[in-house]
Amino acid sequence: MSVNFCGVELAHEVVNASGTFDPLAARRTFGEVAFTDFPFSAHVTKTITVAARQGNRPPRLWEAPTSLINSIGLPNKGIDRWLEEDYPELRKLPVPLIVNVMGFDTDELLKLVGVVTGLEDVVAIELNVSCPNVETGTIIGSDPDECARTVDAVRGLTTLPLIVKLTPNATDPAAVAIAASEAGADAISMINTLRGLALDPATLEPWLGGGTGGVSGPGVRAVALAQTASVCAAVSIPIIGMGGVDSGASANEFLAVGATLVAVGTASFTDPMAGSRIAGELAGLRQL
Amino acid sequence: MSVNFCGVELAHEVVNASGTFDPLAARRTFGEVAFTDFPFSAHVTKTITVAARQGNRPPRLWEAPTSLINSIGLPNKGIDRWLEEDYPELRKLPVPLIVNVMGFDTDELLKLVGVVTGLEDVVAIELNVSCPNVETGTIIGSDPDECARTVDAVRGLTTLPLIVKLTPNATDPAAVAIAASEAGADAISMINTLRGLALDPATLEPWLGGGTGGVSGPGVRAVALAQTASVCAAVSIPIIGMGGVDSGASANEFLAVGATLVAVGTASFTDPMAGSRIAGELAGLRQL
Amino acid sequence: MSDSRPIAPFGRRSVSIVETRSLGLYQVIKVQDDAAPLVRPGQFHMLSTTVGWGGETGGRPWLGRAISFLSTDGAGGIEFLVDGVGPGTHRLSSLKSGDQLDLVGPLGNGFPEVGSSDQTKPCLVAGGIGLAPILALSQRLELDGVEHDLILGFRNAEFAGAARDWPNASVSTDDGSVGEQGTVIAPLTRALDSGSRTVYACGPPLMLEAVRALCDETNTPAWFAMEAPMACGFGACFGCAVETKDGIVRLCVDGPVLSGSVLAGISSTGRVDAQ
Amino acid sequence: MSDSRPIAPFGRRSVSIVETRSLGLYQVIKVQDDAAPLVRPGQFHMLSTTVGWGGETGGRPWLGRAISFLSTDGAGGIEFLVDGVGPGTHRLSSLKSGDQLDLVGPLGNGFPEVGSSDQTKPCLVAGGIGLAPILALSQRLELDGVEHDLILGFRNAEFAGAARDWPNASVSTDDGSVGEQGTVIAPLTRALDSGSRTVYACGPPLMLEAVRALCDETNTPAWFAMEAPMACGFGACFGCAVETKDGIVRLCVDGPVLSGSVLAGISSTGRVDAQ
Ligand SMILES: Cc1cc2nc3c(=O)[nH]c(=O)nc-3n(C[C@H](O)[C@H](O)[C@H](O)COP(=O)(O)OP(=O)(O)OC[C@H]3O[C@@H](n4cnc5c(N)ncnc54)[C@H](O)[C@@H]3O)c2cc1C
Ligand SMILES: Cc1cc2nc3c(=O)[nH]c(=O)nc-3n(C[C@H](O)[C@H](O)[C@H](O)COP(=O)(O)OP(=O)(O)OC[C@H]3O[C@@H](n4cnc5c(N)ncnc54)[C@H](O)[C@@H]3O)c2cc1C
Ligand SMILES: Cc1cc2nc3c(=O)[nH]c(=O)nc-3n(C[C@H](O)[C@H](O)[C@H](O)COP(=O)(O)O)c2cc1C
Ligand SMILES: Cc1cc2nc3c(=O)[nH]c(=O)nc-3n(C[C@H](O)[C@H](O)[C@H](O)COP(=O)(O)O)c2cc1C
Ligand code: FES
Ligand code: FES
Repeated sequence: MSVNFCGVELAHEVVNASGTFDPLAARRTFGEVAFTDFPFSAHVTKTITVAARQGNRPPRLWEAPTSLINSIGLPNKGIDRWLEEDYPELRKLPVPLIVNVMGFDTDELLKLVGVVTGLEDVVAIELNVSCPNVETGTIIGSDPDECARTVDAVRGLTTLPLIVKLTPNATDPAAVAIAASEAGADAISMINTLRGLALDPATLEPWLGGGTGGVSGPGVRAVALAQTASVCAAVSIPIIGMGGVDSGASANEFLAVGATLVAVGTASFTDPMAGSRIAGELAGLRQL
Repeated sequence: MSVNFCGVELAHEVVNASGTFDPLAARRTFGEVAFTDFPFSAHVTKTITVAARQGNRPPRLWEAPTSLINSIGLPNKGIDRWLEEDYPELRKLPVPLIVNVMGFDTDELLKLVGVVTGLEDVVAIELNVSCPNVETGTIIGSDPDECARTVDAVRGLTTLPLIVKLTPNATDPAAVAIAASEAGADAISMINTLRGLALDPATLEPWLGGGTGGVSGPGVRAVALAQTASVCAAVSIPIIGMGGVDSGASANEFLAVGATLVAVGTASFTDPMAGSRIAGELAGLRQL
Repeated sequence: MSDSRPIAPFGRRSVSIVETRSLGLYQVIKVQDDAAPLVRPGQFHMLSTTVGWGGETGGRPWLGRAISFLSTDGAGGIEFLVDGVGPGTHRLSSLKSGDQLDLVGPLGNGFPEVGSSDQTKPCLVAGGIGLAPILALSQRLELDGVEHDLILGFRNAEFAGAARDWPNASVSTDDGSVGEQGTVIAPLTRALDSGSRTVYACGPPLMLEAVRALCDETNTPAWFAMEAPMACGFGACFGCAVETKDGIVRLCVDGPVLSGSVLAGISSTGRVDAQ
Repeated sequence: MSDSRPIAPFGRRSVSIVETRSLGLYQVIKVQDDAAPLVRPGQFHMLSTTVGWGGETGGRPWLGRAISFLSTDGAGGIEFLVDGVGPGTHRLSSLKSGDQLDLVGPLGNGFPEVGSSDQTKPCLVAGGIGLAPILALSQRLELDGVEHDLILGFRNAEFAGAARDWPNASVSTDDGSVGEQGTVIAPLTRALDSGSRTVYACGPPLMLEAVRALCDETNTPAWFAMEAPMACGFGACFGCAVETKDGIVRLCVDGPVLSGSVLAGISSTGRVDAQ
């Protein structure tokens, strides 16, 4: 069942979605087995930024029909403390690392990619382009030109595979994917969360500390699958498909429309071993 | 509880979403009471085109978690037979009519608006701009300039309120709404369905006859509410909010973010009187 | 349109399950529905459960499920026959006496009325779960004293258990374990050979198409109770489209019973057949 | 981090309900969980039901719900105390013996261990459903022979019914219908006045804040079992953020028990309090 992704051999097709599985916290809770039996064939880190971020004010979560709305706001230690405290531990995982980074401007992104590219056990870099361009205000991932410029800026810095993670809140994700691919991206991952709003039932004011949030889970799967299919049809680089995958059957749908890997996010929240279960179910489907 | 929408007094805030309630078919099934106790304060017709359309090949439906994916494909009799056969019957409804039209080019749209504007009991025209511009290929409703041109083309033809129905498959629905408003639209209705894909579990080929379909129902409500809130904040014309409304509480959320009316679509499928129930629940919430 | 179909109460109503039993591999659920005692064989209801609908597994079942009625006592007692093929029909099959069912209906046209003075003998043909509307029609004909053929086809003995209460039916099974071996086509051919018939059929698409082709060849008038995926059941969604010689029709309001004369052929109309 | 918390089995497991009963207006559900006999008071599990989760009404409840444990027999028999405030806790409250529960846990840090040689007397304070972890701690202290105060506050007599099995507790109710009238603050003040205490508290945010302020004023060490909306319970989602003097922490892994010394104040951390 092993699969080749951008030249890297992975044990199976199921990786975690960025920001939805923290191996270090899982080890505190479940012990060493969370490392030795790591449910995914690669670990994608939560988005790392240059400066440390506290994230958005609580509340950060809302449950919608078969979906979750979050406004986490990318809390993280910043690249320096991550390098010092987390990276040495994450290297002990039995699977390779994919490091997800986000820069609020090109300088930040250059710094992040520059640092990460030299790290052992890191097999790819995922660029979270859901941030706004501080100069133009556009969300980089929704605009083909912005996205191409971003990839172009860092392409020369690394020989590691560059994965561009697209936002679904775009008129034409395929156009963005084509632009990213032409600018030298090695892979696309998609979808990030759909923009959604939850109101406090008591006040009818926005519930989430961050105002709006991002919707994930089975409720977004049909949208994710449509966008993934259109991007797979538009570019020839490998795709990591995600959005609401909660079973081998739903993972298989992303593979069927052309994805090379599948990422599991929200499903891990209800079952910490969802990744292994889904990989197993996928293998089972193959045997039919 | 009566509400003023573009100068028209309606009995309550709940209308049907276009294409989700056919009063004539309902009368065949439920008898005259479907007319006398019509669940909505106005009837929005299914989209009417110039030429008759059969709609997409079956299958046309797929059930996803708390949502429906459809590829109906705008079947309708065409404007001439609609005028002759349906309009005289629909006038017997105890509520005013809002006629939803779509032209595949400007000439078609001019013809449709020109014909509809003269009709008695019609209080507004809704422009379904989810069609592609045949020259440029863009979906008109996702592009501010295209949308403005479309509104501009028909604005002079009618003094009836023009409602522009937006697609959610756009990077920035607020920008489209602003363009529509500046070009003379009197109201915005939103959201139409989110693009989604369903696969046949047996073959993993697209299940729907139309390839992809449109997602509706509670599963899209958070997305609809976020987009409606951003459009309400961006323009001063009235908004008809919709997308997954299935209760007075969820209708109230759309009103809370600034909508003037709420439309109910998919919820009518499970309960033909959902409109009355929701209007009643809304009125009840007011009394708390 | 001179449409004399029984009219449904407007809206969705809640009824109680008064009895359940298994019939072969199917489940019979009986409700007491005082609001709508009149139903015509071939009509259906959209059913959902008051509790436990909306998603045991990931939000499905969520929309109502179209289910024909199997029998009526004329006083609001209505039986449904359910084949558990997916989340909705499994949930319906698990209902117990006292549970609540939400329903909309009766819906659709139903079979055309058969007069006792009709010249041709009705010939009723069912395959698998197509049993329900056909047995409903048979029950009605018996009450009206109309003699008719009853031809039932099943996959095997287990499914054929559903025919146990109809000793006069001609039963066939694919594997020959009960009745004649083969499909319903052989007994139907014999019936058509023995005199003038009007055929009323319900079953899986493959069977219906074989029946349709045979009736077409032999100039036998035929009525087919068909299936399509349905979201609403009352003409609102345009989802249950079926192609006919006269164009696409909505099966829920223009059917589910269609005349063989308007059908060029019956393909799987969207539903992956579970049989 | 020298972290001696009891470790949870990796993944989600299914356990059987062996008993249910009501306690005041709450519901007690007892499971037999052979996989994880070790739990520490203040720890919690993420619970969902194997059947009927995923949406009786529109797809909710869907994620697991965080529930502290009320008692353990040390051999896998674990009791939970559930307050039915929304779709998830209502579903949990409706479970019957024999039903299946899915759980992940034990999760979180739990209360710090109290040694029998500790100098200060433990003073346990609970309001409303905050009862569960406090009674769990009281049970442990009794087993260990550690004398302690037990101060319980309720809205009214109906809720106070939950205290019936703890005759030695000092009970107060808002309306004075049972025990002392008023909040837990009066009995707590008396306890602090009578000697050196370490406070262990759980309850609604308003109560916790009053307890925190009092302990702060009186330099009393205090531990608070807190709540925040949780999606995962094991540090994966970063959703259960709580602001402390040391910055934002994840309540599920860094808590749910936090030291009063890191708390500047306790506001409703996202959950609309149903009490
Ligand atoms: C007029 C009419 C009368 C009927 N009468 C009866 C009856 O008396 N008794 C009876 O048992 N059944 C009857 N059926 C069939 C019954 O409605 C279906 O079996 C039922 O809807 C299946 O629902 P489910 O959730 O069990 O399974 P699913 O088929 O899984 O779900 C139902 C819907 O989900 C979608 N879907 C999901 N997976 C599939 C799949 N693999 N293949 C196809 N569609 C899928 C389709 O849109 C489908 O309509 C009737 C159907 C019609 C139209
Ligand atoms: C560590 C910990 C231990 C706990 N221990 C217990 C215990 O022992 N016993 C017990 O009964 N409870 C306990 N709780 C509280 C319990 O988890 C909540 O009451 C429960 O999650 C509510 O779920 P619900 O579906 O019943 O209601 P809801 O609150 O409706 O749904 C839960 C989630 O949906 C969202 N939500 C929807 N509507 C609202 C709303 N009006 N206000 C706030 N959020 C809303 C929130 O994200 C919330 O987390 C504990 C909580 C924590 C964090
Ligand atoms: C709580 C939460 C936190 C997330 N954090 C990140 C993040 O830090 N970086 C990122 O690129 N995506 C992040 N995502 C998006 C996921 O990686 C994924 O794209 C999305 O959730 C869809 O997959 P799912 O439906 O399987 O969850 C987050 C999602 C959730 C639910
Ligand atoms: C079956 C179906 C048919 C629809 N047909 C039309 C249509 O003809 N014209 C149109 O503008 N919108 C159409 N829509 C979109 C709805 O009007 C509405 O925008 C959408 O369904 C979201 O609302 P809901 O979640 O309440 O259904 C259709 C939706 C459905 C589900
Ligand atoms: S099922 Fe909706 S139109 Fe027939
Ligand atoms: S609940 Fe997910 S990190 Fe705490």
